Amino acid sequence: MTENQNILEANSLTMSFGGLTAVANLSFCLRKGELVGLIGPNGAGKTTVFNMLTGVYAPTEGSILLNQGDKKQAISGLPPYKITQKGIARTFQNIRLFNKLSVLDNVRIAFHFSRSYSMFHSFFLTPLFWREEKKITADATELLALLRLEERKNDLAKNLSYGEMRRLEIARALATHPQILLLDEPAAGMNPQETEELSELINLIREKFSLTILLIEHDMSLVMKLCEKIMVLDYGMMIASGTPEEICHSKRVIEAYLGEEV
Amino acid sequence: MKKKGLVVAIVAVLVLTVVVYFAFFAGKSKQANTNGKVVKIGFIGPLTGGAAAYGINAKNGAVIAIDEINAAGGILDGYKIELLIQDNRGDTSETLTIMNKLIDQDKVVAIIGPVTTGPTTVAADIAGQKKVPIVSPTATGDKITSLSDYVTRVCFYDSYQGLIMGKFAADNLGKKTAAILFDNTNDYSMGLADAFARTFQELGGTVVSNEAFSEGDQDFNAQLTNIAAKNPEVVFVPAYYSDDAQILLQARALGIDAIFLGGDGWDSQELINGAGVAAEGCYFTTHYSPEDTSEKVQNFLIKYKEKHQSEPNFAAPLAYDAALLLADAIERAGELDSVKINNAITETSGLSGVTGEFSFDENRNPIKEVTIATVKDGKFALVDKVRP
Amino acid sequence: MGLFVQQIVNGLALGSIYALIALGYTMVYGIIRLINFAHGDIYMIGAFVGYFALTTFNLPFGVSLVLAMLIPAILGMLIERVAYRPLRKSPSIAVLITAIGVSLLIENLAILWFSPDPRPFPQIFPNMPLDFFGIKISIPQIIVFLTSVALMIALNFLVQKTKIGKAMRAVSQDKEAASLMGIDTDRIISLTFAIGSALAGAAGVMVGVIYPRIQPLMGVMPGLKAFVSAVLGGIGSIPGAMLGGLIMGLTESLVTALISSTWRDAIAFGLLIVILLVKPSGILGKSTREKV
Amino acid sequence: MAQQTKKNSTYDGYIALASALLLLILNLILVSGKMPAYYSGILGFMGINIILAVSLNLINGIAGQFSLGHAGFMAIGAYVSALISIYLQWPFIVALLCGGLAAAFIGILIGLPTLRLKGDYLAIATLGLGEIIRVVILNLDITKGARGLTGIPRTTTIFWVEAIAIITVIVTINLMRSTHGRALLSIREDEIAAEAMGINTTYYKVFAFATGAFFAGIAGGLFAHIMGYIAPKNFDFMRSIEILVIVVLGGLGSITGSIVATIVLTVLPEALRGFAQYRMVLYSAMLIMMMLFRPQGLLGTRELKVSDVFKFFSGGGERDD
Repeated sequence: MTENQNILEANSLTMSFGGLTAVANLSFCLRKGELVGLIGPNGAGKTTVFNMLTGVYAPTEGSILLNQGDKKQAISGLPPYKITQKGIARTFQNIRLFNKLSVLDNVRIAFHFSRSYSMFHSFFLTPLFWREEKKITADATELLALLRLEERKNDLAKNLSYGEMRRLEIARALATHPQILLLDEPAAGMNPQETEELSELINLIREKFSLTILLIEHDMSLVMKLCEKIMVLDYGMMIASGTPEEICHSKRVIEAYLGEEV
Repeated sequence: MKKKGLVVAIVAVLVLTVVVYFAFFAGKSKQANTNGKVVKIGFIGPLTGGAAAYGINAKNGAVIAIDEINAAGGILDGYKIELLIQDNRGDTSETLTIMNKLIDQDKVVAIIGPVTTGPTTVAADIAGQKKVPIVSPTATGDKITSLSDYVTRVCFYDSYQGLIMGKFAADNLGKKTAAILFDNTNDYSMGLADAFARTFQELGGTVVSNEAFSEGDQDFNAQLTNIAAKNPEVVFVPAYYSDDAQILLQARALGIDAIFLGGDGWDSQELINGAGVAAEGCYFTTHYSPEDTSEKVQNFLIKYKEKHQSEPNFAAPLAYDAALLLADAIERAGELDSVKINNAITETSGLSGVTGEFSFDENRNPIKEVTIATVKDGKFALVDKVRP
Repeated sequence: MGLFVQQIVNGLALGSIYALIALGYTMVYGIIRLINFAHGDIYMIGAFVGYFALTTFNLPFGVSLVLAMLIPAILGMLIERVAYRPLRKSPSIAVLITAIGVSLLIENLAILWFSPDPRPFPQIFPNMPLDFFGIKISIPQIIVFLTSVALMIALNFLVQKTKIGKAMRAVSQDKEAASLMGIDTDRIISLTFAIGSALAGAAGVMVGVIYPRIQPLMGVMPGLKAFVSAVLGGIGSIPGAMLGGLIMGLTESLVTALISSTWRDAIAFGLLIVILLVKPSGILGKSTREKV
Repeated sequence: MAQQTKKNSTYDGYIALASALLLLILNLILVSGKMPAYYSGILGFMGINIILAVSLNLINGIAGQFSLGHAGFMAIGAYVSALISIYLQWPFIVALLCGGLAAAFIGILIGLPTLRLKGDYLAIATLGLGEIIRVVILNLDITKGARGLTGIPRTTTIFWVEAIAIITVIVTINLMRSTHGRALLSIREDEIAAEAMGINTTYYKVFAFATGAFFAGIAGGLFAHIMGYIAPKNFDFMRSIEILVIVVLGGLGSITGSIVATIVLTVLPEALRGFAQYRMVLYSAMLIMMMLFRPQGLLGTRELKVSDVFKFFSGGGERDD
């Protein structure tokens, strides 16, 4: 396996809702270990791309291929939970935590398929149940420690601060053992200090779990600093892609953002 | 805020508990006031819920009888009857609980009720098990008295009435085609409809249309339109009076001029109040006729109106008779022993009540005359009294 | 063929009553997302108000109808103020249980006050059929149908053309935005209850006219059916409620006539489930997509 | 470690609860022979209501699927087990299980399409399904329609009811603590996020529906064999509402809440018996008051633990949800 292998290929993805085309004929590849930024003005179709990649929407046209080892498999049209099980995890732009459950439980839920046991064991509390539950709790606690949430593990998710919620979403996504992590505006609503910490955190988890990360973000400084490659979307079409420097100097990108106060 | 809510909730529960205890002790002290010589009889019927109209009438009828008996010095040399009234909402599981309560807790010697067939089915089983007789005023389901030896009723059973009406339609009225419109969520209605159809066909008639409706229906136009298309000579509607009034009105509005026939469910002043001229000329079987000039009937009607400011429906005189029957049986049994009382009930013969003279067949169904009534000039009129 | 048309006529008369009750459901659901279980009982109260106005007080029909709309309207506002408004921020299921409680309370109080005996509703219009080319339509059926249609047209005018109607639509779209625009949302919700309840009250009188029997539990089944009608037509949509009510009435009438009344409820609910599965937003409702 | 002891005490609470219930049942077995039928009858209905409430709570409170058709499943269990007892004379427990399985089967059959719906729409659809089941029973010959089914052996004893109620409670509580229970909870909290965590939400929704239906079916079987007579009227829409009221009053998602509410709501009408016609008025007024002052139910989403009882008696019983 080489470092530069494509882990994900999206081929001419199109998504239309009724008459409205949110994403048109979009193709791109993610290489293993890459950290790619997906930017574009509001309503450009960025979150729609995430929703197609994670199975929330089935693309109207086009295909998504996931490379695992040697085999390529089409994942477009699969239900979200299957895609998650195949190794793509995500966070949500408008935070979607399990509000009335504890922080720890939020993470434990995400171990659902990777560390599962049959119904029988949960009905009768067999030794296997206790063993597995102990492991799940230990692993979850470890992840929480990594994301500096350990002290809050018994609090309800809805009582967390904004930054903590964003981190918990990341912890939860990591617990599904992803190869590809999709982060939807992880820095939204954060102050510069928090954003700084977040960028360190992203680098840390990327190293630790050898992740491929696709990131939607409006904070340009974060994107420029973090990403090796940037894709720019406007009106559902890719208008540019390349290194941060190339993007900065792309005429089309500047045009697209003109008038937009970012 | 949350704590306040919890406190309020707890206080509410506590207050209720206190209320309950109060009710409990109030009940106890009332017993103490009657100086020992008391016979307890239970009453079970729907005082709330959909069948409440019958339950409340039955309760009122039974109370009138008990008051009369007590005013006349009670039974068994000075024993007063205490009627313990329980609401079963027409529900079978409530009935089970109440049967247990009346028999185990309150130690009643006999029970009047339940009023409707479903609950009586459940009560019959327990009555047999615990050997405490029940006398149902109005449960007409064919099978209920065969469920246990401790169930008696003072009304006719379903197929008996259907049979009489079928005969009346074919023989007395000389009709050849009939339509049936019945409530198929109600066993009473189904029983009458079956028996009517069987008898009418045996006697050479044809049932040209068999339509059903469900409890609580308001609109019978669809069924009546179908019936109108078949143009029958008579329409048999074994249902309760409020449905019947509706059906009559809607039938006349659709231009159906057939003769309408029914069962004891028709017997209420409300039928005429509701249907008006549409009710003219219909026939139905019933237990007694309010037009009956006998002292017993008129006396009952006067008392009922005096006490309740309303006209009784058929459940009231039947419950009255059920109470009379029980009092008579206890008197004859000579002691407060449920088994002996039950024997005395079955041996009853010639006891005269508001709804006729009572004797019982081997299944503890009453052998008494069936009244056939009609509506003439806005009033009920007696047509015939039929003996089986 | 004549028989079939006759059944359609019957269905339309029944359907117009369902439609009147369904309107109240749909308006209340549209504005605060509450299945107001007590709505069927308000309809019952309307019938009783009409009854007492016509019999005890000997008032003319028009006045009785107005009273039978006015008193339920006040009752509807009162219920909203006392039982639902304090729960505006509670989970919807708690409000639903409260609504069930209110429904049971009204029913049982009515049994206590009015006695459970069914009462015959006075016959105001001659109970005779008019013959239209072999199709028999009774005078009460015509009165009910015309009154219902008139009330629905009036309601549509109110909602589409007046300022209050605009405010109501705004509140049902987005309560917070509406209150930012200076709309007193509580007042509008209260008003919605009043209008919905008034229509239910009118339906109660209509039922008295066409099926002249009233009793305290008369609202339970029609209430349920009317709600199904509202969902069928697209909940929150006023033309939807009318359409749903008429479809419901027609279906019931035709099923009873052609199959059997015993399967009627099953088929009515079956129809509902099919609609929900095929087009969850109802026939005339707008579908909304959850934002991810 | 402080955290560790806290966790342990929670578990202790559950274990203590379970053993308290077990003790109760032992007592019941001991006294059931002597107990007046009035009390054992009420306890029987209470047990059946506990099974119904806990199983509905699994669907409504834990998986967050708003179902209003529970009486329908109860009816299937009641009729299937009663018919087996009458015509095949299989052992009681087998008849019960068949009733439960039949209910679960129908639950899966109708759950698969309808569980695509959400919230109030699902509630109305399940209400409709419950009514359809009732109408079908009303129209079948084998069920004897409106006449009702008589001659069911009255095999249900207080022992069976309480034993099955306790099994239901323990199995449900165990399930809630496992990964499968958390999967159900996550669906209640946010279905889209649950899918994103790799949870097959359709599977779990149908699972909750089927399990709830299974226990409701068993409860129906117990009911049929306690009454000896069942009719479609026993399983109408008001019955579903009654169960829902218990669940909401106890607190959606709280198993112990369901138990407490069942006890209150079984004893309350019994206690109000003396008020005859005023009884239902008082009951409904109470219901409204409860919801106004405590809309999240008696216990909210939390469970009552033995330690709470001690805390209550030592004066510090108040805590937040």
